[in-house]
Amino acid sequence: ADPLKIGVLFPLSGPMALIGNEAYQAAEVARDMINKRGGVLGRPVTYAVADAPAPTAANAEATRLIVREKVPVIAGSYASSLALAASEVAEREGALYWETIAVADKITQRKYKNTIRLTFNASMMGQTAADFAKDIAGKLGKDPKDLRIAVISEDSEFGQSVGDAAANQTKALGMQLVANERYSRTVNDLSSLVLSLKAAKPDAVIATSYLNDAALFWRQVRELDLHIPAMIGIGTGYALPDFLAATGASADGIFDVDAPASPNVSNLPEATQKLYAEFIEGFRAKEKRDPGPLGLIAFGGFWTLFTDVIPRAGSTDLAALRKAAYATDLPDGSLLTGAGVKLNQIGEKEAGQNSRALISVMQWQDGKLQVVWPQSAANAEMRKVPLPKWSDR
Amino acid sequence: MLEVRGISKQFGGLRAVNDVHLSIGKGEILGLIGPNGAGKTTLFNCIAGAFPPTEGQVLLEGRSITGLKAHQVCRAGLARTYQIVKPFGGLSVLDNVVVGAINQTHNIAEARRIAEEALVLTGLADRRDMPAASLPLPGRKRLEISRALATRPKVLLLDEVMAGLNPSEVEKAIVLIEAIRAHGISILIIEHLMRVITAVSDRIVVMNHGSKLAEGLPVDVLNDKAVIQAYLGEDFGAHG
Amino acid sequence: MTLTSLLAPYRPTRKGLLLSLAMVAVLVALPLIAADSYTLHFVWKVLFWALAAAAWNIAGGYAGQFSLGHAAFFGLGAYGSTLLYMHFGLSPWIGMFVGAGAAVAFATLIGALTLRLQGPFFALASIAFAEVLRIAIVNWRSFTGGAEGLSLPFDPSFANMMFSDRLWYVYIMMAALLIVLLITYVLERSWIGYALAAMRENEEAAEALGVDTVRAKLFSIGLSAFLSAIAGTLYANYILLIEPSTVLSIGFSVEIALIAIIGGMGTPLGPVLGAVLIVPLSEYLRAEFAGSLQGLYLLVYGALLIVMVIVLPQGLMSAIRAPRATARRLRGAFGGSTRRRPVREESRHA
Amino acid sequence: MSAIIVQLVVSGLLLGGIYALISIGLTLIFGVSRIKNFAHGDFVMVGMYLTYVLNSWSGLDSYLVLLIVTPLMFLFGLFLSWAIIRPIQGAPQVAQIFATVGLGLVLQNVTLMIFGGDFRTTASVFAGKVLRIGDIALPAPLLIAFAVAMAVVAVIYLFLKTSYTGKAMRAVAQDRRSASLMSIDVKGIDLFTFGLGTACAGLTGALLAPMFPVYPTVGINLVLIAFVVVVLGGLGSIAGALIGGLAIGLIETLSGFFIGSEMRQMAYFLVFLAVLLLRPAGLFGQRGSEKLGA
Amino acid sequence: MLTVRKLDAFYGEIQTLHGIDLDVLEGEVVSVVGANAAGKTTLLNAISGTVERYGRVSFFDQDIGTLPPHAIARHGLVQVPEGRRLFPFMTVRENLELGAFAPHARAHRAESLEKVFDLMPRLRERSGQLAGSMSGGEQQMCAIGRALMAKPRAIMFDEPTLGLAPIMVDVVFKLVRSIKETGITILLVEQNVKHSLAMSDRGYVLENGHIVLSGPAADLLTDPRLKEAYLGG
Ligand SMILES: Nc1ncnc2c1ncn2[C@@H]1O[C@H](COP(=O)(O)OP(=O)(O)OP(=O)(O)O)[C@@H](O)[C@H]1O
Ligand SMILES: Nc1ncnc2c1ncn2[C@@H]1O[C@H](COP(=O)(O)OP(=O)(O)OP(=O)(O)O)[C@@H](O)[C@H]1O
Ligand SMILES: [Mg+2]
Ligand SMILES: [Mg+2]
Repeated sequence: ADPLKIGVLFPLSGPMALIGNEAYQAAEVARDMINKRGGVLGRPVTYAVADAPAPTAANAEATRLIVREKVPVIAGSYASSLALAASEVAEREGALYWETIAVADKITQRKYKNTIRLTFNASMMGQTAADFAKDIAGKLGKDPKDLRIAVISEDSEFGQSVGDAAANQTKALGMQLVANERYSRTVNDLSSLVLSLKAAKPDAVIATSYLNDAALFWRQVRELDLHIPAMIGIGTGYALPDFLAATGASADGIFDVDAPASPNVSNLPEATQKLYAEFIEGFRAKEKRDPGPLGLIAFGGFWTLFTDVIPRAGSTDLAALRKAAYATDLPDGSLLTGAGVKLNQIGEKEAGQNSRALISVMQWQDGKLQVVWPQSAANAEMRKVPLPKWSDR
Repeated sequence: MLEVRGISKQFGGLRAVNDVHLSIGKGEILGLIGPNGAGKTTLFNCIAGAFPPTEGQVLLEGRSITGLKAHQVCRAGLARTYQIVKPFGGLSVLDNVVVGAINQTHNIAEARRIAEEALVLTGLADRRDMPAASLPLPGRKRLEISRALATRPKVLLLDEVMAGLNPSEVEKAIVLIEAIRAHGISILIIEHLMRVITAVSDRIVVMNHGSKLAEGLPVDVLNDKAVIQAYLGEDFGAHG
Repeated sequence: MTLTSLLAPYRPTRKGLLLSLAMVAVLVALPLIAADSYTLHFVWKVLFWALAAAAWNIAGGYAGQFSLGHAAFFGLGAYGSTLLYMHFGLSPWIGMFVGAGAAVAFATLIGALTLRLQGPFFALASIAFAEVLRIAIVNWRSFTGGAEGLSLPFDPSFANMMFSDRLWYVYIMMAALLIVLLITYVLERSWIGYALAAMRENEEAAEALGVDTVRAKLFSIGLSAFLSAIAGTLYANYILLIEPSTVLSIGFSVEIALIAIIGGMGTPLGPVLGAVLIVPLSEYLRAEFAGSLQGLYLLVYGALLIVMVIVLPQGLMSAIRAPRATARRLRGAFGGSTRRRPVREESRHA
Repeated sequence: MSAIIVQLVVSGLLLGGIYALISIGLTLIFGVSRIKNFAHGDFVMVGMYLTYVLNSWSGLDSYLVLLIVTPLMFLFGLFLSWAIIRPIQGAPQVAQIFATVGLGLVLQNVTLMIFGGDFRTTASVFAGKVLRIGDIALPAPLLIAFAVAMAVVAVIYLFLKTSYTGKAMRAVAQDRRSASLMSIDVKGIDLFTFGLGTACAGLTGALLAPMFPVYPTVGINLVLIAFVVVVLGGLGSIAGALIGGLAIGLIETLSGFFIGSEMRQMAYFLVFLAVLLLRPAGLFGQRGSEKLGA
Repeated sequence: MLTVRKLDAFYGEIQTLHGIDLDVLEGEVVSVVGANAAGKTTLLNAISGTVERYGRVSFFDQDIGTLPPHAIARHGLVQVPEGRRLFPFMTVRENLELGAFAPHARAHRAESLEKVFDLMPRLRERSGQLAGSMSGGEQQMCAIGRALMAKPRAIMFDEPTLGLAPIMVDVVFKLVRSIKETGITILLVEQNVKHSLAMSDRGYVLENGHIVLSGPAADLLTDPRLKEAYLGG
């Protein structure tokens, strides 16, 4: 049968290439797995790949994929600015835009019909972090209303929206917001920020960071002897193995709010467990390492598309695809992360947003990132709450 | 035409020009000489607005032009050349001169005509299409004159425009200066070649250490003891 | 004879005029022939970069104000019209000029504060100004949308400067480019062109010849900023997404200047030539190498840049204007002999 | 509070030492050969990767590896100078800028192809060590980098002032043709200067590696600061690079604390602009050199 | 000792020198005269190697026609360039020391410096001053001193009196004469034709990049063609 061509758009070069490539590799594994099962609609899946390091390129590449490569679906993209640009083209040119990773709230707030997002959005992450802080107030020996929370974020679009959501939720939950700072992710030093926090004496710090600034922050926290009873990171910065490599044992006990990197597989349905094993194996065979959390999320998105949405649509006609997409109903635990899929319907708030996206809180424990919250997804007990003082380590 | 009243210029601790008075009548040529570093070029710069004088006044046709910006001075009718020549290297010789002429008219054809006239006068007409960067030094000096002339000045300040000319070229240049004067332009000329100074100057001012050392008719000044000692040297005349 | 005679400065000929009209006609007809929207996007992109570079060229190429901060002007245009449209429903056709006005004001400020700076000092200062603006916009979230930027709701109508058919965008961009080119041509041949050239070559001498360099500088950077801002609005209404990390970035400024330089700065058609070369090249490289070895595309791009600068330091335009000299240069650059070898004499003593 | 302020100043100065270190090579090349090397940050990046690779292969501490990295980078600089800088020596300055931008792209993407985009961390016995004087913390790697910065400034300053080669470098900076007439091998000096500048970048990279994770585009963040430092201090001035670096470091930490972290960059750009307005040639620049430009 | 054969020189596209033949014998003073733009500076630069040139140049039997400028200077053939071209932001002493950059000269640096200071006491007074801040005449002295520091076997002067006050012109000519007396060979380009030919052994006349006349200086001084063209009647 003639192949079924899917558009795949990621930042494969430029400053976002690191994670862009990770996601793309996961997508390749998904394609290979589905083709081994005989493809989709009996047709082997091939990718028309687009490298979009910036929004202008995303616009160009999305146009090329739809107009030239005639793909019915573009899946991607990791970075929100790329998702915004590419989905706009999909809306205009008539293709389904299938976002697997990007989190900017705005992506699903524009009332676009063709834009679907399987993952959570930035506000949900920020809110979750604050919810979690409130949840552990007791362990920190405080009443939630006395809990002193500091919110810091790098000033990219991701950091700003997550940070704002966390700060707002902190206030909404009646906790004390004692600091709310933004910084550029390209800083070479965060001592002034650490010292500001020292003056603010927070019980918990909610930090949205990219990688180098996450490592830098934590190094300087230690150097400047700032005691943070609960360190709640948000996003990839705190989750990548690179973070552990850069901070070593001092990372132990840090929380990270994100999609679960190593979900509690035993809690998942058996089919998902099998799929999980197959994916990990496939990824290891291809890349000689384990996938990160974004790899898991990306895979889930592609897999849903191949095994659920397109088969139900029965064709690659846009209307059929869209109809099938909006009708998706996968229970929690269907995706490798433990999440399910159920989209907000057209006309509802945030149409196209997956309401069953799952955010978890993980914790570094002995060099491994364990899911510790919510209880249903947890595969380890929370520990080191509060964190020991630096002088006691 | 031009009157300089008590100009001084201080650079940090150095008083490069000290209370100098000068005046030039219409069509007059005033020679300005003095040892290297006497402050001649600095005086020019003060007059032409490259920088403001520390003290003193400059009057052009009775109107004060003190402290005006260089381009305003130029438009007021006073043009200058640079001792360290500053050609627009990437432009052709003609275009260099057109820049001077656009002061007069914003019509390019007209400006080009003015420029070509100036080039004919200075003898650069046959090199009008060469890039200015490829002119040798004396050519660049004549280019300086051409550009200044194209601004149609009333007073022209010439700073060592004959340095590097051989004796027969000097003779031609003297003719050029006379021709410029014939257009009714007053000239203040700095030159170290005594042949030139004596030939063209109506009067001479000698500067030394920033101050005026002597002033008067060429014959008188050049036989002045102080001038000989400071500037000409005892065996001046052995070769000149 | 044909192209070169058209391009030779200060010599507008009837033939040249006819030729340029013919070229314009071809340009206008072209999008009609090849009408799929990817092609249109591609044409738009070439025109867009040509426009941005041509606007830069007026300050950077003609007046010697080598700015690496033009993203600021561009961004002011994009943000200005978009904010007015989103907050007050003002048509971008009008907002465009408000944004351009803001850009001119900013340019005047920059120009006035950097009057004494030249060369790399000016370039660095222009980067600093642009960065200050970027940081301000990133941090003024409530108004500017912060780092997330602004995303224009797609609501096609002429008044909104949004169109479902990309052909419109292409023609608008083409018109803007032709206007800028026309301005450049006229400017180059006018007394102002002479004043700018003189200032670029030697400021002090220009001043002494009656050129008001302060005004000339402010004029050139102001005009350049104005046109850059217009390009910004056109961009915003096409891409429908503006965010500081793209439209206000140093990378964007550098790319604009790069295109003008590769093509030949200080020449009217240089920026167009640069865009015609660079845009397809980068598009091709990206499409070709995407998904294979990551980084290969930018690697090749960087290497080509180096080679280009070594071989044609004055830009492509110089190659067209002086083809023989360039050919010799090329041969020289690739190791061939450029002229006959030094004379070798048989005996060492004369 | 006062302890915090002292700490801020100390941290600012230490950070400034790093900035100075990054800038020295740049100002050297800028001053002597008039090359504006926009790839300088990428040279630091290459130095960091070299340190990382040698460290992880040989297990030698990164502060020992430094002794290999620096001379290697010197050779690398010689090669680049010969292959890329020499051909563009006479080109218009804008063209030069873009050749080095291209060089930076090549370096970034070659490393991307070799190492991928991952963040790599270099091990060292000093990483994580902190010297504490009372409440004041002095992280060892920063302290070492600061000391090396001082030493490098002193050595290069004395070298330029007193050694014959150093004088020749200054001569080349002032009048290339005249220098060649004085028996000075101008092209050799260009080559050597570029090598030296690159070695400085390599040394910087080796000193940064134990502190900052390295990734292919890390240099982009460094080069802009380095240029700000160099222009602030004065084109070609080694002392200026030091003072400029320390000034920027201090401005960053103090403004970060008192105004807010998001305003750090804004603060130093504003100071930078203010200095340029008042002293167009920078703090220590030769008066009039801002007009030299080319 | 300096032999030039069939020397061509180019500035980009333009050929400026055409087949120049020229000889300077040891200990001689040879003048090159010619109109503006005749190519005199270009000739000296072609010999020094700072312009693109083709042809044979030998110096003390060494082929120097393809060497780079610094190598030529190291052979002891030194130029005092037109317009002096000192290192403006260095002191007089540093300028002089750089003159002795060549290895063979460096060894004798201290004694050369003494000699230069003895010859031009003004430089000793000003040894700590920045060269760019001195008057034209002083700068010219410094430039000459800088050349002497190289322990040259021959010096090429390019218009050493350009822009100097008459009193300084005398000083410079006296300097050139005293340098000649120390046995250093001199190739002199000077617009003060009478004066320079008067102190030369032989002369060449350059016109549009061609040698049109040459011979003993005394003959040239009286040659009617030269008189008409360059001596201004
Ligand atoms: N911008 C300046 N800053 C400091 N000092 C200066 C400046 N311009 C000139 N001078 C000094 O002022 C003095 C006078 O210089 P000026 O150039 O006016 O002399 P001059 O009479 O023109 O000499 P020459 O005949 O050699 O051209 C010199 O000592 C010079 O070094
Ligand atoms: N940098 C340059 N680029 C192009 N052409 C040049 C350059 N320098 C000199 N020329 C050309 O070479 C020719 C000879 O110039 P050169 O300077 O050798 O003359 P010269 O005899 O020394 O004259 P002068 O008496 O003016 O010093 C001139 O026609 C000049 O236009
Ligand atoms: Mg003077
Ligand atoms: Mg000459």
